[in-house]
Amino acid sequence: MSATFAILATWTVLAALGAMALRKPVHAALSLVGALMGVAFTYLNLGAEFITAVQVLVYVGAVAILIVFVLQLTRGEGVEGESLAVQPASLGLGIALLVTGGLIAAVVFLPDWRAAWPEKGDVALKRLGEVLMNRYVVALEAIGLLLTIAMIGAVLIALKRPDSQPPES
Amino acid sequence: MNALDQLFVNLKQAIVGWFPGEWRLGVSVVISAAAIVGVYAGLFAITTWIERKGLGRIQNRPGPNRVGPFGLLQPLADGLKALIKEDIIPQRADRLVHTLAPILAVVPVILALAVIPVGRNMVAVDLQAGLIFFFAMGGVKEIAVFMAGWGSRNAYSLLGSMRAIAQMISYEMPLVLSGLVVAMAVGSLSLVDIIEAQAGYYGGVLARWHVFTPWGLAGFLLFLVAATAEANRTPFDLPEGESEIIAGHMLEYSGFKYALFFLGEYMGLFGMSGLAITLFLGGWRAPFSFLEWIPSWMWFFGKLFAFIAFFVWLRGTLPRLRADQLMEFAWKFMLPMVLLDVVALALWQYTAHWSVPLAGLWRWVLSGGLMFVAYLGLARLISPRRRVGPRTYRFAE
Amino acid sequence: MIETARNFVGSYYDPARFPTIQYPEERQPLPENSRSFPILIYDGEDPEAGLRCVACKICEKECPPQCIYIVVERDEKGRAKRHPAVFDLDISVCMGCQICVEVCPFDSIKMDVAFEKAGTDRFGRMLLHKQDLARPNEYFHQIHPTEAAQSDERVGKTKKAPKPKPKPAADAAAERQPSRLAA
Amino acid sequence: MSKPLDFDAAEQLAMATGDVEPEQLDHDAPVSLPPPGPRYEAVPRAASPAIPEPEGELLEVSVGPHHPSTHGVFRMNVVLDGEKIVQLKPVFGYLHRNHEKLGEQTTYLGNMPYTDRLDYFCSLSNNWAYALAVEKLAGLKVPERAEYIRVITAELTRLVNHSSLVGFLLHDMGTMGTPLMYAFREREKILDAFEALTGARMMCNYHRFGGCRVDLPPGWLDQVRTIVDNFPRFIDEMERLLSENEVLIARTHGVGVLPPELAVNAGVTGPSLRASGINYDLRKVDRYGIYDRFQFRVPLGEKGDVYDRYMMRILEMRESVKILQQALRDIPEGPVIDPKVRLRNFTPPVGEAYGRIEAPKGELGFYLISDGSKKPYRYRIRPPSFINLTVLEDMCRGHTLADAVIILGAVDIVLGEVDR
Repeated sequence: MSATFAILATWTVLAALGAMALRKPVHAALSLVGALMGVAFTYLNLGAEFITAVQVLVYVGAVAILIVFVLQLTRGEGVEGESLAVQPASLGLGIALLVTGGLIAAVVFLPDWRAAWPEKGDVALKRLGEVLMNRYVVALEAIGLLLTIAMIGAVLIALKRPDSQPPES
Repeated sequence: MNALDQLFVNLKQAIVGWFPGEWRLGVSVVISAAAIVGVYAGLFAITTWIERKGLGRIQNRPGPNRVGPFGLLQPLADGLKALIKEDIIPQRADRLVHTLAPILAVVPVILALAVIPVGRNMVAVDLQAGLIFFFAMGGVKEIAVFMAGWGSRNAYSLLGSMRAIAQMISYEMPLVLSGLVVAMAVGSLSLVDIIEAQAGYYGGVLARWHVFTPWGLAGFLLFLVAATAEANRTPFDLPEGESEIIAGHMLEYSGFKYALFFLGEYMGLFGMSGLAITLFLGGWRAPFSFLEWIPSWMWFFGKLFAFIAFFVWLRGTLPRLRADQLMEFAWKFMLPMVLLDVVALALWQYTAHWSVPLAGLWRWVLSGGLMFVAYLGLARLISPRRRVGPRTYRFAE
Repeated sequence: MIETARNFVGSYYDPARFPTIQYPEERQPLPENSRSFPILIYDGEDPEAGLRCVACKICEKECPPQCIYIVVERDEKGRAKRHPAVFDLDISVCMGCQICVEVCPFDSIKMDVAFEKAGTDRFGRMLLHKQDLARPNEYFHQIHPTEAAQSDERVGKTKKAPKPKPKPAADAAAERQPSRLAA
Repeated sequence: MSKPLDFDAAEQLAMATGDVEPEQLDHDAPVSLPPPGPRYEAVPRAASPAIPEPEGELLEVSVGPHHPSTHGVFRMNVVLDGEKIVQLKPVFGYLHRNHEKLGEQTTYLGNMPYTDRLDYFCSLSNNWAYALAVEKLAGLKVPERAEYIRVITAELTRLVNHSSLVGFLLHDMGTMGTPLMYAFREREKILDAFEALTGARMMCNYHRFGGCRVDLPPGWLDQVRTIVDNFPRFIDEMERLLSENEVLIARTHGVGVLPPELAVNAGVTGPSLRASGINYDLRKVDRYGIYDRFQFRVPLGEKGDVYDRYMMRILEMRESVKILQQALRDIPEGPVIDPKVRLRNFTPPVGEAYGRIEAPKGELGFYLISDGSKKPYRYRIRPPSFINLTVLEDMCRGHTLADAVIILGAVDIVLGEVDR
């Protein structure tokens, strides 16, 4: 474990805790952005430049913005002053333990997890593309289709208002 | 010639060489970072001078001419003024968010500037995914804008930041896609590779820049428009549209924080211009083979200054669009055009090995014609003139 | 775009496209009719004795924003002298409309052309007394030569000769023919 | 869009004000009197229309009084549904300085410099309107040369006002002040001429009852001739820069439409009214001064939107240049003021009078009642900007806040006149 990783990990964990504990929704959302950035820089530390960039682009640039937008447009007054942590606490703790256990199990029971470690450099990006476009192409397309359907659905929901045209003349 | 070209590279290596082995990596990083911050901050100062002088001349005014010869020290005076000005934080503002926002507006932009090659062997970090990294850092700026707007607790600020974010997201789409067209053509996301791909000359004279291909020309123009919007420049400067929402998300800022926002904006402009140069205008490469003796970094900065002058000119001329027209333009014109540009590139690549007579011409007609027809159709579709038709005025005697 | 470029280039060689004057160093010559704030004209050397003003208070009455304040000087017996004891003009109130000049039958109050009156004191500096307002006739000739010549002619008609103590007679004639109307 | 209205609307308006004979109006066609009674139904407008069921939350924003685009200290309380305006309430009076009451405490002459400060862009037109009212009251005749000078100064004022307005309007659209600077460049030349003539650049205080204050200084006519001859070049430049500009067209076409019926009912005058297609120009209707001697046309708009209002200004500037060229050609020698008019102790006979002119912003009228004393008994102004402003909400509703800014800009208000 290098010093860089220690700093990044501390940062990420602290930011994630902040996202749970902070009282104002916007603060929590910004804290989440911090956590996502921490994860992104961890990827960079591991040499996965492309994943870093995509993490920032998608999660910080799009998802986080979406969250703050929603918070802003709905004003977020309903939940102000409350912690966003899952209630009751035991349920949240259970979920957290389950996820952690699953991760540990995956690492421990993977036949040779060191073999799955990518070599540094060019391979990361090139191989990623090859794998996505050959072996997992059906899955990729399915996900794309799913997202498109979701988007069309969202548009349809938003289009409910009939008189949304600006008054011409 | 080569010595001058590699002047800064050699200088850096010499300095790094003075240090013991285990220090060298760190020193190299520090020098590169300092160079980026220093050079672009200096460029920012010069640009404010160029902008004020240029706007002044466009408007038949002399522009700054009191501080120093030709007013050249004006940026210094401005900076000093920004430093000693009172830093006001509104009472009900969220202090932490309010203070962090201007910092966050500058840092990602500087990070993004790090991946742009400014000369032969002159790039701070050559990332494999440099292009995507650049766009990702541009995305972080939106958070800064939101923080500024929300943290100020001002209706205008919030409105302004919402507008700014909506605009940035809408124009990020065509921006990224037009960048990716180049990445597709080159087959790499590294900006150094992209410049490498533009080496060589047509007929030994004209450089093989992407802008000299039909898809590249269309992509360049689309990229330029999207970059104008992304950098909040007229006619897309709505986020700070002073006649409507005064200064948008920067309304409650004063003193040095305000200056930081400006630094961020201008650095964003340099980043966008630099990327446009890298993707379409051959980066630091000379346009003609007989001009190659000029050092590469001079070419890069020369092109950058040309871009700055263009943006100043644009700012002095055009009124700004309305928010909904802006969105309409992004989604109804820019996005389809960029998607069609991908098709145009595909046609261009597919016909690369044709062996019919006049193959070059046919490729141009096919690929360029597609873009041109699309442009005509879409431009007619969104043109305001189509909706109202020409006006005739009657005169009463 | 072309139009702005034309202006950009034009501003370097075409003076019609570059009207800026570097103000404190260069000044545009003021046209003769230019006006700023009122001044009081005196003949001769002594600003007190040569003052043309006879404290008739016409300007005080006619002044639209009422910025003029006049107290008539009185001798020991309390009779009014033809001279103002106090002539105050608040140039923070004055709007430079020139009506006092038009109505003055004695060609005493005239318009200055000096406009750089900025000061740091809001009240004291802006209230001008007659010492501040008095200007010699030569100054008037300097700033408004044509008008001063006409005015001299009229003053010469009403006064036989410029005396140290002005005794303007026949005000009635002057009143019937107010100064500016003859111009 | 209903059919555009024609001259009879103007007739109706003129007769409603009651001081113009119908014969005077129709100068070409045979006189055909309109049927009695107003042809335009006075449509009552709800003072504050019911706010439609809001989609989301309504946002109330107070634009002004310290907002860069409200052209002075003016406030618009805007209720926004998203970006769309559902209600707009203009709030003014920040610049109120008791002008009318002050006028009743001041002599007839003493009011003249105050009229400069009404619409401080067009002090010479204001002077003329007031002088016209007093001349009607006292039955004064104006010498020939003075009439020409009045036309020249008023039309120059119109050039100043319209060119600056176009600049300000474009500035509201965010052009970094480039057209504004060009407009000011030309305005500066005209103001120089004003200074040479009247002694002041903006607060001219030049017209007097029965003429003008002083005669033209030597060389002044040549100076004005040069300005006027060079002015079309500036208008051409403006048009090349703006009228075909795609962004300008996008911003102004179909924005802030003022229907002709509403314009007439609300008493809108000036270029805003003509942009709605109604032929009503006091220079043609009243033929005050010597306007019947000049050949000029009145441009009429088609749609009544901001673009038309902008184009009205451009076209009117061209017509003004024509009038100026004729006036400069024909100006005779002679006195500039009726020597019998007393300057001090000016007491018009008992009576009342309404003098009005076509000011650059619309019909500017002064209504005076004299009780035979030195001061007017009643002094009332009909300010064009104020009355044109009353339709602001109707024009803005349904548009965005950014549109409201340019609609306000195209109304062409000067707060000195609105608040008085």
